[in-house]
Amino acid sequence: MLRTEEMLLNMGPQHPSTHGVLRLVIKIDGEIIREVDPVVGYLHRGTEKLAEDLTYTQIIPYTDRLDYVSAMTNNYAVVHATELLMGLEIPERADYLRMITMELNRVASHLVWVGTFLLDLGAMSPFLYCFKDRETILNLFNELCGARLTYNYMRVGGVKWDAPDGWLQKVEEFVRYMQKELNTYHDLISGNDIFLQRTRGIGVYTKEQALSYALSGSNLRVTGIPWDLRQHQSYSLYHQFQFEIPVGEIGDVLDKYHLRMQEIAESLKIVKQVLDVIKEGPIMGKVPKVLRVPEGEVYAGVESPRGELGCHIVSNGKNKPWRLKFRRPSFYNLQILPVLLKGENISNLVAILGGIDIILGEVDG
Amino acid sequence: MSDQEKKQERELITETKPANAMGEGTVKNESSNGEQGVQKSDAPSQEVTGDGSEPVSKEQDTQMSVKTLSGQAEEAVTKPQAASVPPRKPAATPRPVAKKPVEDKPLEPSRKQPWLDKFVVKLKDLEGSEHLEDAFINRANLDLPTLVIKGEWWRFLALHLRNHSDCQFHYVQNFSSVDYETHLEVVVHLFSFPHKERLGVRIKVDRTEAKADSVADIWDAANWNEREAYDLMGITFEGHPDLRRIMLTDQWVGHPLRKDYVPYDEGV
Amino acid sequence: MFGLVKGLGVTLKNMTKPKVTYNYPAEPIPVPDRFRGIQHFDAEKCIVCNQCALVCPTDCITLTGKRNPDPEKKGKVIEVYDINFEICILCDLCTEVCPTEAIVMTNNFELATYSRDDLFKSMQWLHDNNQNIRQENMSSKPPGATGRANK
Amino acid sequence: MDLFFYLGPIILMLLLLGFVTYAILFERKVIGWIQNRPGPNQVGPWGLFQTIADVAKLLLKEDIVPGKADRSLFKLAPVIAFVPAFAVLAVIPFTDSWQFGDFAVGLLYYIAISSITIIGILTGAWASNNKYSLLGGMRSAAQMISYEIPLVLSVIGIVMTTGSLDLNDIVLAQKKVWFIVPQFLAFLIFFIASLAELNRTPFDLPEAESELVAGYHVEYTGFRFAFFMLAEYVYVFAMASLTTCLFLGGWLPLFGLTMIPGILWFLLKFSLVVFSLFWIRATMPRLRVDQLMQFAWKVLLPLSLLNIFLTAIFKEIPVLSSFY
Repeated sequence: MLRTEEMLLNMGPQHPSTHGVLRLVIKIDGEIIREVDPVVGYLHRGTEKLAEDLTYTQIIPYTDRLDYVSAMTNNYAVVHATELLMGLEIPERADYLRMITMELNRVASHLVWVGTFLLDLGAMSPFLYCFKDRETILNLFNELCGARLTYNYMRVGGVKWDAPDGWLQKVEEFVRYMQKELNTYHDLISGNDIFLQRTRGIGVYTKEQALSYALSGSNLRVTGIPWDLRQHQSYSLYHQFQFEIPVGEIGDVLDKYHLRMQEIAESLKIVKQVLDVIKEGPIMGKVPKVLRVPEGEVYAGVESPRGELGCHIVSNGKNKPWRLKFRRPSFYNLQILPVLLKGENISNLVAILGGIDIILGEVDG
Repeated sequence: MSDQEKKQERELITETKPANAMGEGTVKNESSNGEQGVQKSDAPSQEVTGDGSEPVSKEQDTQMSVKTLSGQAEEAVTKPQAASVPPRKPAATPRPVAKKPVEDKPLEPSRKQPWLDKFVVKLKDLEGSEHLEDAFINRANLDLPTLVIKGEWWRFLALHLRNHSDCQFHYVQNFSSVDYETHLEVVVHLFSFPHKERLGVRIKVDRTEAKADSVADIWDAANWNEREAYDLMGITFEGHPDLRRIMLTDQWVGHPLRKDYVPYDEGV
Repeated sequence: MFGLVKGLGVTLKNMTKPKVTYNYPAEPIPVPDRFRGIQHFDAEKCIVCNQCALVCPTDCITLTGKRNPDPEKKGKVIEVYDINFEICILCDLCTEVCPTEAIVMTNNFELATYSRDDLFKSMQWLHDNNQNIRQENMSSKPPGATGRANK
Repeated sequence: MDLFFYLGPIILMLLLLGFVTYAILFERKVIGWIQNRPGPNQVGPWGLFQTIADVAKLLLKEDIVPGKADRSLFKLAPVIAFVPAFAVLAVIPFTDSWQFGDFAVGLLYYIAISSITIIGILTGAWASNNKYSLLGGMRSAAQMISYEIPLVLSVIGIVMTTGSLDLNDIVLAQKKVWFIVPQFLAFLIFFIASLAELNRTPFDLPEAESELVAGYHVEYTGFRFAFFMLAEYVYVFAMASLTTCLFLGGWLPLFGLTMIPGILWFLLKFSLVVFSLFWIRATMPRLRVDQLMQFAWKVLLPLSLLNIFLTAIFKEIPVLSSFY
């Protein structure tokens, strides 16, 4: 009998596939993982503490930096919670613009996911193709609000910029292009046997586990629970539009891939529908110059590409929040990782971790 | 989840829409919670101590939160408008009344009020039963039913909320903690998939000796969140399997989200 | 197996597609008008209302004013106006609140230097940064203003 | 003749360095084109000096030996990895006259010598005293030993047909038809197994940058790292040459176009093989360790045995026997 020994391997904080500065302390026996302890916090910037000293408008640029691949949704989460607390009326056009940007951002975010996930699995080109298409979205955002990543686009009561001339047409062109382009992705990735082999049947968890770990977004839907805040807590004007909530069957990483691809398609569908009904109008509601939010407490969740992005605001009637807490979906979703990784090997670790889709800026707040 | 349940979920869509409209439409919300939390935290706790000594049968009436209602839970359900009482009244601190003149007409009772009243009654039937400090509807937050729980009962109630067939709050939507300067509060937003109900739970925690029971074994999601609350807010969760700092380094001094936090300076 | 061949087909087809990369820095990168670049500051327009410094989320703006040297005129004139680009996040809020458009965004974004000290930009430097000034500043009025019609 | 005997290898070495330089550039260019970008284009016209700049950088870098590493083995490993890669080139017939060691067991020599590389990799992985490199080394050893078997077995069909292990004879036996046609199954197996032997995508598990950071050479820098890279690309060169000789008819012209010199034909076919290596690298994700091993033992090995079996049968069938 050969004497074997478990060894401790520090994966990260600098590692190509931990998507940032996540550190996984893994105990491995050969390549088989016995125990995982995720160490987070390397990117902790204390956004919640900073927010206590910032006015509601000033918080918005900080939210850009939480989940930096879908900053629009972050903008919206804090703006939405503030508006709820203030009881503000949002002009229709502003809401539509918000929805267009959020859905485009979801597409962009999922594209990043598909790309980096395939990169984790060792395929290079899909990554570049995804970024190429994402680039179009970023350029659209750049035209709209002057930045490619940190948009700072939404304001309490509306949005900062109206769509520039011809912007909506460009969005429509992109939607049409992207709907076709999705087939290319399926040709390239979905049928690839190696990809299927790598992702099929790994990282499976039950509905009960998913609920207990409070997973959200695709990570919850993949278990077959059709839970989407866009429909079920119906913020913004999502109830006006038709879209499906794709759910998974088995709940493995392959399901997550298909689910997110479908979500891209659904998001494009929403954008298309919004483009059909969007009308001229004001983009800012009646908002006092100095935002004083009435005393109270509010928790509002929105469906970010990664799951339920919530914002818990406690206000004491001043122009700054007394306490602001983000429910950061990546943080919740990452918690299940040690359970999923027990007994897997290192290659699967990369695939499973990639499947969860974390953004370290969001995990660490 | 069965198909039937899925359907129920779909139904929820229609259910929540009006709520959304209301949340934005009505000009808010007395939001006694904030006030009570920030300024009036002493009062409830005093009354709480009174409650403990009351006979069990009377407890419901003497509970601070339901006191004004004095057993009107049923009434509130049957004739809310006729009473022309602000719906929050049952749970109210005096503040909403003070705000009343501002409003042209009294607010309609929240659609969640009947549900909450029933729910509270059921909770009170549990053994011990002095666990609730307050129960009200947070109108600003899309009529979120909110319970204020005494710290020592948190674990007991958490188990109940998680497991009892009437509750089944399997899902932690949010796990937050707030420093009200007079006391700390752990705020948990729960969601029940079978019943499609949201519930806000607030647990009061003493500030100097910040301790609360851990619920990490009840909801797995609470594990890291409790670590985060411990790290940043300095609440010790007793019974937590692995209570370490999560965001900051292990050598960090102090808990940054406390309002009186001053960065530790080695030179000083 | 067929899937693999299909994938190879996709990559082969992409070989002939046009290249999408920019030849930066050999060719300047085209940015839209709304692009948030380094601010341009016009001292004459400034009324020392301090709003930009107040709204700045990172406190990177330092400004002081002095009494107007012309005794007949009221108000203050700007004396010192610095932006620390080590911490400026180009969030656009300062230009949003400025009532006189004294501070506006430009489309310049190249800030790289060999020393951090160089990132501390003085009023003069900001004033001289007057190329590619953003045209569309008025639509960024503070909350409350109704939106510009979309033509 | 004597002069050639001594100078030849040096010339070959220089040619090889030239090949490696431009193979790397070519690879980056191809992958660039596939990914809608131009690839390296800053150093020199069309990026021609990119690799030279890279190599210069590597050579100028500090030579770091990790403190806890086994110093002598650490220094020895790149050499062990490189020498066999270069030595196998001796038997490759580039044309009918261009061959350094023409001996009767050329194929056997190639396969025997090439196996030594694994010792170099394993030594380097072990000596680095790094967990990632150790894992990479373990993977590498398992993989290269496993895939050697189907690789060799797939060639047996050809050996049976030609009745010789001499690569010259094998090339000449393809005058009528290239072995890729009658031995297509063997070609597939050989190609896949050679991908695995070369540690190239989709079998690049030993390096697997997204899992093991850089695998066995994670601790190597500068000059020694360059040696590993060199060994890798020399192997690409050798393997592509071998594939050309075994299945694509070596220097033999196509369609009787004999006015084009044999060396050009060889280069053409050889480039085709190299291109497909790069092409596959740009497309495929990476296999998993257990799948990799299963694939070798459960798919490739039975298939290659089947191939031998079929070849033996076809040899006896009158119509087909002319091909076998």
